[in-house]
Amino acid sequence: MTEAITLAIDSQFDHVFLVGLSVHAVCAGLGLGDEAAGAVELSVVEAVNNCVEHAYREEPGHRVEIHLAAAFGALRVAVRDRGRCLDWAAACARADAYAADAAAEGGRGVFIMRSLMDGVDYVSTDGLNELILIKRLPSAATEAPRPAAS
Amino acid sequence: MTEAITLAIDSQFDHVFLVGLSVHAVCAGLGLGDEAAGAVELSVVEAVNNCVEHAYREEPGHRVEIHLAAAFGALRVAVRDRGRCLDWAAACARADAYAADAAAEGGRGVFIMRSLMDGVDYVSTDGLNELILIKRLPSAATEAPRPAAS
Amino acid sequence: MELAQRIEGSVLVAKACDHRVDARQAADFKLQLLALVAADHPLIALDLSDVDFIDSSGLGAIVAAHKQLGTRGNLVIVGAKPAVANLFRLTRMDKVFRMYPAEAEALAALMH
Amino acid sequence: MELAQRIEGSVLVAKACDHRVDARQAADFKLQLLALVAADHPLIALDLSDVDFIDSSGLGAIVAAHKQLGTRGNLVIVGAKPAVANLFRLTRMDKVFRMYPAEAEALAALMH
Ligand SMILES: Nc1ncnc2c1ncn2[C@@H]1O[C@H](COP(=O)(O)OP(=O)(O)O)[C@@H](O)[C@H]1O
Ligand SMILES: Nc1ncnc2c1ncn2[C@@H]1O[C@H](COP(=O)(O)OP(=O)(O)O)[C@@H](O)[C@H]1O
Repeated sequence: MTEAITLAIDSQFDHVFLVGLSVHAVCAGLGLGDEAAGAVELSVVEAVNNCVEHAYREEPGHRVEIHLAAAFGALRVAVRDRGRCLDWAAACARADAYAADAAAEGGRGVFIMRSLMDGVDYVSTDGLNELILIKRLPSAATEAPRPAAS
Repeated sequence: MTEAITLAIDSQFDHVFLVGLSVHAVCAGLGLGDEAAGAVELSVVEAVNNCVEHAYREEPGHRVEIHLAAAFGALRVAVRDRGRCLDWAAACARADAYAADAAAEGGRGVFIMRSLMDGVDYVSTDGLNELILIKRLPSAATEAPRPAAS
Repeated sequence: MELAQRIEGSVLVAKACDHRVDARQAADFKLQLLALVAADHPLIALDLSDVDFIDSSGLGAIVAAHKQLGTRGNLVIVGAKPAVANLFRLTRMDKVFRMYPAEAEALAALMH
Repeated sequence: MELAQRIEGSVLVAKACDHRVDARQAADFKLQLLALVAADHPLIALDLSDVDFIDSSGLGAIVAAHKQLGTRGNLVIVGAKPAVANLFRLTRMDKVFRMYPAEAEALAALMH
């Protein structure tokens, strides 16, 4: 059984919180507990921020799409833009260096996504860039939202 | 200041709850209290159900879009399909008759939307059908979500 | 749609175990409710205390069971949360179905 | 981003009044925090108890203020909710900033 929804915003930071709120609610509805839903929310917000900031250089008027689909026991989120693409291998390599630098003001987004999600990948084809985030869903036996184990 | 997000699902009842959950969360984030957010959620779910059931006759593979935008102190939700269109005046006239019939198993969707929202309209242009739902947002002074006055 | 069933005296208590009763489950929900009526349970307490959201198709399933039951019996609602109670009130179904905050009150009323 | 300010003894208590500290507010949030540092407030308790969500840009604004403060003073975090505390822990910023559940404990620690 697949359950799927697509979200889309214009490339502006002002709209990103609406994505975060929606993603959190969708995750809760798919059975993720509050902490896991918050982890997906944060990862998606980081990915969408990167589209606005880097792929579109904060230029409004472009579209960022967030495709959420639950299937085979996992949530798959694809964050799509048609802006500048990213050297994913280099970004991953840099991510760990930045994360270790306590004085860095930025550069933590990729590290955060890779830490919180069960899988992260990036593909760019014909001008369409897609960052893919995977989070395992609780099995049916534990499907009810559980209190956050913080 | 406009804040906007678009949601989209395939024309299947299985996906509608994801729209409901997202809409509720977006409404809460825009300052609506829990009861008002629930009213918008229900109205949008009724509208999307109608697209699936009537506009697309429960045929999957078609797109239903939900455009949410907050501006000028109101939330505007446009539910869009490209299926069969609706005689809105006739639907409104029938809505009140159905609502008065306690034994009717269906026919309450339009009545519900018109009761819960501050404005409802329907336009169909070049094959694009758009049901528009308007809900006033609390003014800045009372922007914090208030407990539902049930 | 999981509908957990239990007999309490002369009353069948049926509890909707989903958080949402919407068009996705309405057809199945209606069939299950009609099956209870067909199985000759004239007194039914429908527990909606786990339901956070119900739409007009979910409501329609309950109306269908109530119609099928006719004057042979009674179907009452237990534990409706605010969003659910609001829909019953808005559609005036709170005049058709007696609504009780808790099961004990529903049982007491149904068994006289 | 509204940052409510109050003096408690030698400490400036600054409370973030938004529920979300994200890229929408990060630039303004950073400017306001830097202004506090520039206004010669070496002891700052940043109250995040109203914040439900913070992302790396919001965190970056706090790191910027901390850097500006250098060894001249101290900036501590008060009342971080689980989602906020999780981000500090994940990025090891809980080793850089002392974090207190409530203001009284932060004030006691900052004033020795
Ligand atoms: N969607 C993207 N498009 C282009 N470049 C990107 C994208 N996402 C990230 N990058 C590049 O990868 C770097 C690391 O990203 P990130 O870890 O999120 O940190 P930050 O965005 O704070 O710099 C960015 O500085 C940018 O150069
Ligand atoms: N999006 C739509 N496209 C086409 N017809 C519609 C649409 N929405 C509603 N209708 C028509 O209006 C009627 C009333 O709709 P509604 O009040 O929602 O009740 P119900 O869907 O339960 O019949 C429907 O039965 C249908 O004939």
